[in-house]
Order: sequence, then C-alpha cells, then structure tokens
Amino acid sequence: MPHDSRSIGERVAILAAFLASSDAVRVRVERDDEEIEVARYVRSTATSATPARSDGAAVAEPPPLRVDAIKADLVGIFRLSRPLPFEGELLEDDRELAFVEALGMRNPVRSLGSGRIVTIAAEDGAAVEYGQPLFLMDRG
Amino acid sequence: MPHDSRSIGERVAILAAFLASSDAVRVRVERDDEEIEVARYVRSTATSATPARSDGAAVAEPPPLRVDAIKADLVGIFRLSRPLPFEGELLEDDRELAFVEALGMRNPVRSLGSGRIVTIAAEDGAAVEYGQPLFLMDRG
Amino acid sequence: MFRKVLIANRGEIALRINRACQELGVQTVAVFSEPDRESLHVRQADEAFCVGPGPVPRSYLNIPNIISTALITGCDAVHPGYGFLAENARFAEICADHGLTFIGPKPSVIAAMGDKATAKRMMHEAGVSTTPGTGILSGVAEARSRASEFGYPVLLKATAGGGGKGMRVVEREQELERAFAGATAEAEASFKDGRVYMEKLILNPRHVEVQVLADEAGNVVHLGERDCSMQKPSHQKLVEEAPAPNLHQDVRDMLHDMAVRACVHTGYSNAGTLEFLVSDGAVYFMEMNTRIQVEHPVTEMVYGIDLVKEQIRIAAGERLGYSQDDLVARGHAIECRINAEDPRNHFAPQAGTVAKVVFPGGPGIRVDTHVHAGSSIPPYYDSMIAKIVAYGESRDAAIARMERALRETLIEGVHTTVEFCAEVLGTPEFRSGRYNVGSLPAMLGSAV
Amino acid sequence: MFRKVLIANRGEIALRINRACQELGVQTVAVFSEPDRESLHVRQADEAFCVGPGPVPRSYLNIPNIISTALITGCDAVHPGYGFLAENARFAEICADHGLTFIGPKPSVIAAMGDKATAKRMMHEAGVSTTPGTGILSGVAEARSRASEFGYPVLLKATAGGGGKGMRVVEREQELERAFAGATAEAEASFKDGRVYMEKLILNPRHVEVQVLADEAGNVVHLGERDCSMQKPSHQKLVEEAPAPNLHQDVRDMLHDMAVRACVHTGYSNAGTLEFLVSDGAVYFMEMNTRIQVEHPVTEMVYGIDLVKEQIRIAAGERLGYSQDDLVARGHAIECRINAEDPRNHFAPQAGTVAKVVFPGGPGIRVDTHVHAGSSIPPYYDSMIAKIVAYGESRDAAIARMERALRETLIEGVHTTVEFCAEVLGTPEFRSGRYNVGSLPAMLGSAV
Repeated sequence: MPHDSRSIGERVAILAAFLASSDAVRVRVERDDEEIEVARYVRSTATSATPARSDGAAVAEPPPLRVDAIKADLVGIFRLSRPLPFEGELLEDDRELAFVEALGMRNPVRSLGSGRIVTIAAEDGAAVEYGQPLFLMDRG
Repeated sequence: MPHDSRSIGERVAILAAFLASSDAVRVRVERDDEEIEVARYVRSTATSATPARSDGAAVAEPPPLRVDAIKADLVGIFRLSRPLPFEGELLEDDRELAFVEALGMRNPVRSLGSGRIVTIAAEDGAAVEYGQPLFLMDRG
Repeated sequence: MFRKVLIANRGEIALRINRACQELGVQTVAVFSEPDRESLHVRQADEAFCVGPGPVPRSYLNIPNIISTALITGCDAVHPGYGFLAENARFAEICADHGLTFIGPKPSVIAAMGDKATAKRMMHEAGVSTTPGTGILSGVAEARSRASEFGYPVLLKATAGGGGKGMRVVEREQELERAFAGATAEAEASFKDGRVYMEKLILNPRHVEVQVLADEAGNVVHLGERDCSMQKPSHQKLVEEAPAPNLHQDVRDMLHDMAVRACVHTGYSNAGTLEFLVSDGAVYFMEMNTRIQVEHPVTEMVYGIDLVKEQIRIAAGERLGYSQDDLVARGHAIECRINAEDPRNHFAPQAGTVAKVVFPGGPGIRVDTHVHAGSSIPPYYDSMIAKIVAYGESRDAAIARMERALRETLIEGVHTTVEFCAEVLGTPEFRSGRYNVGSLPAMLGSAV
Repeated sequence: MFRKVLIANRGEIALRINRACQELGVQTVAVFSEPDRESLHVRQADEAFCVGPGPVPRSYLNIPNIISTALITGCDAVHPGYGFLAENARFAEICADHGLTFIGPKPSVIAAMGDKATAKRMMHEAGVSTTPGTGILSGVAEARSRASEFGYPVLLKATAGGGGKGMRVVEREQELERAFAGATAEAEASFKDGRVYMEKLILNPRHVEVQVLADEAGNVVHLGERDCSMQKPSHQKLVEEAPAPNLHQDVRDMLHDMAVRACVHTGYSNAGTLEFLVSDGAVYFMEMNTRIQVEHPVTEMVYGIDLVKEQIRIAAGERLGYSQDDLVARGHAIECRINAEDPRNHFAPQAGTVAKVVFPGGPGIRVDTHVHAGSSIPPYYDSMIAKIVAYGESRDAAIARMERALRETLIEGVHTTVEFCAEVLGTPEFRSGRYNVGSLPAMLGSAV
C-alpha cells in the first residue's frame, strides 16, 4: 500500500463526495502538519447544496450579481451589428449588438438594457450553439 | 436525490477507507444530531494501521495496540482444540487454541503468547479462508 | 456516401448511429440539450451543438435549431434514430428543402404510414391482412351494425390517434353508445379531429413484427421477424427475441411475404418494421414503423447485417448488396431493455445519478448504452438506459447467456429493470416460448 | 456435467470461465488474493475464498490453499485459465489425486509439451515440420558443425528454458564459442540444468497459431488459425486476428492438417494451440500451449463456438458435437489487448486506480474485462485489463469497427495501450495484412 500517494486535492474531492452523499455539514481531517476541512452550507429551504471553503460564518445572503451574460437562444452564425460594439463600450439604452443568422434569417441579439460591454465572447462569423454566451455585460 | 440513504455503518466504512488511503489520523463528521469520528493509531514504526474509535486524546504519541487478531494462514476447516478455549479466557502462555484442517493435515493455531481471548471469531467446523480472523486477543 | 451526418437524437441510439457512421468513414455532428452536455453521444461525435434546454420540444424537437446546426456544420444528411423526429414527415420534408438527405423513407410514405386509416387501406390493397375494421364511422348506428358483424369485443379508435387517446374497448352492445360518444369527444379534444373508426379486438395476441430493408431502386428484402409480446401494461416492450418462438412455418412465411408485398406496394425505401398481431394462426397488420426500432439488434445478431449502416447506405443511393436468398437467420437473439424505472412501483421512471455500473461482457453479449459510472439521468427523456442483447446457437443457449448477463449486471444509484427482466426470463411462459401480450401484465397480477 | 468448478485464476479469464460455467448451469468457486478482494471475479462467482496475499507464489500459485478450497467447497473440477497453474503438470496430477478433474489435457501431455525438446521430437514423429535444430548439444564442437549445416544465424536455447533465459542469437561462427558458454552458464544458473540445443533462427517470421479441440474419445478438430505477429519487443502479443490475412491456402491447409495430426499423435484432449513460425511459405512448429489462450475470442467469433464451454464439456467426458466439416469460419475478427502500461515508456506496467471507464459497445463488439470505474490495478499481476474484439463480415469491416471501438474507449487513471493499438491498426503493414513479428518493434524504431 502506498503511504500517501493522493494529493490534497484528491483527498478533498473524496471528502466532498462523501459530504454530497450524506447530510453531514462539515468534515475535518487532521494530520501532523495540516488540516483539511470541507463543509457545505445548507440554506434553510434549499434543495441544492454547494461545497465551499469554511469561513466559519453562518449562512448569509449572497451578494447581487453585477455581471450577466447575453446568450444565444438559437443555433446559427454570429455576426456583429453596425456600428460595431466594442469591449468597454457603455450602452445607455437597449440596442441591437449583433445577430445570429439561422436558416437565412437574421435574429437580433439585443443588449437587454443599459450596461458596459465587458467581453464580446463569440467571434464574428463563428457558429454558436444554444445557450452560448455572446456578450458579458456589467450592469453597474 | 435520496437525502441520506446510507447507514452510519456505511458512512463510517467510507471514512475508514479514506483514512486507510491517506495519512490522516482522525476524521470527524458533524451533523445536527450526531457526530462520527474515525481515527487510527499509527505505531511509530508501523506499516499496518487499524481504524478504531477515538478516545478524544490529542495527536500525541498514539497508545500501543491492545487487541490483535490471530488469522488463518491457510484455507481449511477450523476446529477448536481441547481443552476448548472460551471467550474471556486468560492464557498465561503460548498454547494451541485450534487447528485448521486442510488436505488431511492438522495445522495448529496457537495463541502466540499470553493474553485474554476477546472473541472466537470463527465457528467450530466452519470453512475459513486465508487471512480470516480466528481469535481476537487482548494482550493487556 | 455522405460526408457528414447530423444525428438528431440522444442516448444509446445516437451512439448507435455514430458507430455506424464512423465505421463507414462518415463524420458526425451530435445535437444535445443542456442537461445532456456531458453525455457520451456528445463526446463520441466529431462535432456537437447544444440545440436547447432539457424539455424535448425545445431541444430534440427543435427543428429550426437542428436544421441550422446541420447547415452550418456542412452536413449532407440527417439520421433521426427512433422517437423524437423519426416519423415526422414534415421534418423529412424540411430536411429535403434544405438540401439534407433524411435517412428514412420518402416523406409521403412516412405520412401515409403515420395515418392509421390510410396505412390500413394501403396494406389491404397490398394483400396484407388487417384487423377486421371499418372506415371512419358516420355515427353510432353504423358502429352498432359493424360491431355485431365483427362480434364483440371491439375497439373504437381515433383516426388521428396515438398514445391511447380517443380509444375505447367495447365488450358489449350496451356499452357502445356511451363509448362512441366518449371516444369522439376525447379525439376531438386531443387531436381536434373527432373522427373514429372501429376494429375487432384481438384478445391477448402475440406481437410479431417483420424487419424490412428496401433500396431506392425498389429491391426489397425482409430480415425475418421478432417477437415483442413481452410488454409492460403500458404496452411498452421489455424483452424481444428473434426469431419468434413457436411460430408455425406457414405463419412465419406469410408474415415475411406480406411485409415484402407491403413495401413494394407503398414504394417503401430504407429500413422499416411491420407490426402484426398473431392469434391462433391468424395474422393482422397493426402498423408500420418507418424508422429503425429499439429492438433492431436482435435481428442484426441473427442475420449478421448492420441495419443502421444499411439505412445510411440506402439513403446515400446504394443498392442492397444481397438478395433474399443470401439472407439466412442463424441462431437466436434476445434483448432485455434496461430501464431506469421501478418495476415494483408501476415502472415509475427514475431520475438521478448512476453511481456504479458494471455491464456484462464476454461471448455472445452485446451492450448498447450511453450510461457509465457517474452518468446523470435527466428527468426529461425515455427511461431506457441500456439494451443487453444475448446471442446463442439455440434459444436455450441464448436464454442461459442472457440470464448470466443479467446476473453480471450491476447498476447502483437508480432502480432498474435488470432483476425484473431476469424474472420474466424465468417464467414458464417465456421458457416455453408460449407467451402473448397478456403474459407480462398477468405476471404482475394486473389486468391489461 | 460438473456440479461445481473452482476457477484457479483472476482477472478477465476468471470472469470468462465463470460465464461459461453459469451458462452451463455449473456453480463456481473463485479464489483470490488479498488485494483482489473487491475484484469482479470474486463478486460474480457463487462462492469465493481468499487463498493468500498479493504476491503470486503465495496466492494464485498456492496449490495447497487452492486444492483445499476446492475440497471444502465440494468442487468436482478445476479450471486453471491461462498463466499461473495452467501448464503445470504437477498441479494437474495433484488435482487428480484429490478427485478433482483438471480442465485440460492429461498431465503427461502437459509435461511433454512443456519440455521443448520432447515436444519437438513428438511433433517430428507426427509429421509436423519443426525448425531445423539439434538435440542436446554435447559441446561447442557439435554446435559448430550443426550451425554450418543450418547456416547462420542460429539460436542457442536452454532445454529447460523459458522467458529468454539461456538463449543466445549467434550471427557468425566467431561468436559461437562465447555464446555457447554464456547460454550454458545462464541455463545452469536459472534452471539448474545447463543443457542447451540449437535451432535455425528464422528472421522476422509471422507468428501463426492453430486452435484445436479434442475430446477424450479421440475426436479432433481444428478451428482455423490466428495471426499473432503484432508483438511487442518483449514478444508479447498485442493485436491478433482470425483468419490470418494473406496466407496462401496451401499453407493454411498445411497448418490445420499438422495441428490435427499432432493432436492425434500425442493423444491430446481438450483445447490447445499449436504455435508456428511462417516464413516464405515454410512453416515451423514452435510450441504447443496446452490451455486456453488470451486471444481465443477471435476464433470464437469467426467459428461461433464457445471454446471455454467446450473445454468444460470435454473435461466432463462429453464428445464433440460436430465434425470438421461442420465448422465454417465466417467473417473476420480482431482483438486488441488493452494493457495498463505506458507504450511511450517501453510498455512499463502501470498500477493504480481506474478513475473513469467507458468501454465500446454496439454491433460486432465484444469486451472481456474485469475493470470498471474505481477498480484498482494491483502491482502483482499481468497488466492486461481488457480485451476488445471486433467482428466484421470482412477484414476491412472488422478493422473499421475496431478503430471506432478504440475511439470510443476511455480509460482514465492509468496509461493504456488504447491509442497505441489504434496506431498499429493504422500502419500500412497492418492494413495490407503484410506484417511479421518485426513490424511492431520497427514501428517503435527499436530492433528486435
């Protein structure tokens, strides 16, 4: 038997798997020179659970999302609209940023309101699939 | 997803497996209403490790092993020797406790020194396999 | 041969099609729904595109996204598998409109066979015996007179029907008027088409089906029959075998003959299956499935023909490379459908994650599955997670092999039909080969 | 038929034997070493006993514990598989002494075939052509005169030999004296038997072997040949196929004929394999393996015969149920050995845990494996973790199928031969069917 061929990462993964399959809330492992603790936070009404690093805090509300993604809602060829949007651009209003060409039709991709374009996540002229992020928007 | 279909026994088994594959000395699991702790004692020069219940002590020198198992070293039929050994019996010296009958031969099972018979782990007349515990001995 | 085929399906049949394409040197494009992103069919294909979220209408039935995927990836053909879009004549037409070969029969044939009344009429013309039945009934009076001609029990069915909607079993004349009104109303509500027709009800028949292959030059062969009588109370097949046991040679010949005649008459091309009810030596055409079927492997194993490759070759315009005389059935094959469902709870589907999986192997065993340790089973789709097929030189050898294969199979994390299939194989009815569509429901102690 | 068989092996061949027993309605007892406690062969058998710790001599070669297990569980026969005790005549005798049927040939035949000189003499008597060679050499003078008779290069081999110990290639007369001394000394050190003999060295021959079955009434059939020339530099087979490609029908017939004659002459019973070297239309008997072989599935697939069931039936005293004329090879089969080893590092064996596994499936694919997600691969044993076998109606179809099967295969956690096998299949030598035992080492850029 190898003495300890597993990395900490692997061992944490095993513990996380254990945690996910039980209703334990915290697993702590001690050895001479280190300590691993894997815990999960259970919302009072939650059905999902997320393994996370312990900070010892109670279950708090997560901060609001500031960045969202505009995703493709159909399969086609992604094309930027004119005037060309650019990363960093501040949009004051809802605007068509691009379109997805599918079956000969031009399906507009709009900014869904104001915000700053953080990233143009798809390449002009590329095939995009359903749900693929096209723009990351900072809603400020 | 089943909430927690595993018995405590199964969960302890998972933890024990984790323990055996790492060099952790103690794993503790907490949930609302219970706490499981699985620890092992490592002899300073040991190559083997035995999962056992925690006694709450710090990770100083682990106490020496007190219980060991006399195991079958061949496959055969297990038979108790006369006088019949019994659970709780105190042996003052090395003694033949039983034998394993294999290929018409009688292979003695000795107590390997003094101690108290904690458990007779195999049934008289039963087939036993290699490595099967036959007696648990308290070496005091 | 095609350059690239879009596989418009998921699960084991998507893998099955991918295998056929790869062996033919044809590239593949998979489509998938969001929860299927980690599926094997996505991993195994040359390219893969997400076409929508989990619910079927928004992904695997999302015709615009599927067609768009085929076009932007440069596919020249689409294989629909079974279920989903496989018998959708409109989809076949849309494929053609976009220059994509739909791997299946002509849209007009799909449409004709999809309409029960039309199918029955065409079969009748081809000399295929059909269940004694009527055209669309003008009213309850006509229903009454035809029912006494056929003899009770009879069945009222919606002409646009499917899934049991608009269907009524009538056991006595007294029940007829109420049943007619009910069937008409339900058909109207379900299909916006209240027209109903009547058939003689065959009690506890056998379900025997004939596999056919037809090329576009009009060559037609059959590949024998399959017995699919072991059906759950929901009429879903659970255990299938080829050839059908205890079938008189005259009946077997008649079925094969009718199947070929039907294909010639309808101008059928590609692979197809004619389903028949067999009762006391009489055979009745039930329906034609204009696609590959779940249980096609049992036929492949006894004939040594790769039906999915044949589908692709035929659609690519190739001729059948053999005639009827070249096709000889050897040995016996049995398929068990391994479903993620709980046989002890009315076969309720199970969603979840498969924790541990060991599928059987060794001689004479074929496994078609998209599931492995860690696979998740989304709640949106059919519950079938694997097909285990056993081949033997005889039926007894095939049964013994299937029994050991089921014993080897280990699936943890969800309930499955593994043990239940083993129970079915152990029944005197199955062992004797004398079973019918009533046998499995009777095993469960429930009436059909 | 036997009531209960002890399976004296592990891994895929233990599962293979278990399958055959279960299909015959025979109970099974597995034996296992401590690290194999969680193995599939332990789980699948009716009973299982630990017989020792990991190292082979203390468990899978632990004759007393294995025999004791057979006796206390009431077995009436023992199947040794391949490797371990399979060709141990003494073990076969001990089985007989304890009233256990050893599933294999008679101990005297195992012993005779295990001694290379005796085997060669008996084959010569049977009219089987053998490599030009000598008896035990009296000294270097005799060696020199015989070598000039055969022509260089020649091979010096230990009569008690195996594993290359006591073996020397001699390319020129000048090297002979030193090689003779070295071979003798090494043989003495390895086997306490310094006797050596000489053979003509056949350069880059093909390795072609013939499968035979013989019952205890003296009926003998062959099941064609297998080409096993794709060997690693260590001479371990990696890819095998049946039939052998590009083999002249006369050579094929000669091989089959010799194999049957050899069995008749030696009083052979049960399954066996005669290995030949084939070079320029000449054939030379190499050795006879008196057991089932790793690559037996390719023969099973083209002949439709379950060789392991046949072994058990023959050992139980049953007669062969067919004659040579009933046996017809159909189609083509290829096996790839999936080993946990690193082809990029001299095929160094890999121990560890298999994290994720997807084996191929679908038509024409057979997988024999004891490995699943989570399996541990102990360091003590052979590195083979799976055999993937592809069947096709033609060699090209079988190759295409194997290529897609390898493409489907996913094994994470250890290095394997999956990709390397795919490379081998892609070489012009393999595709043309014109390869020999030098082809794979040449691929690796290393001399044999």
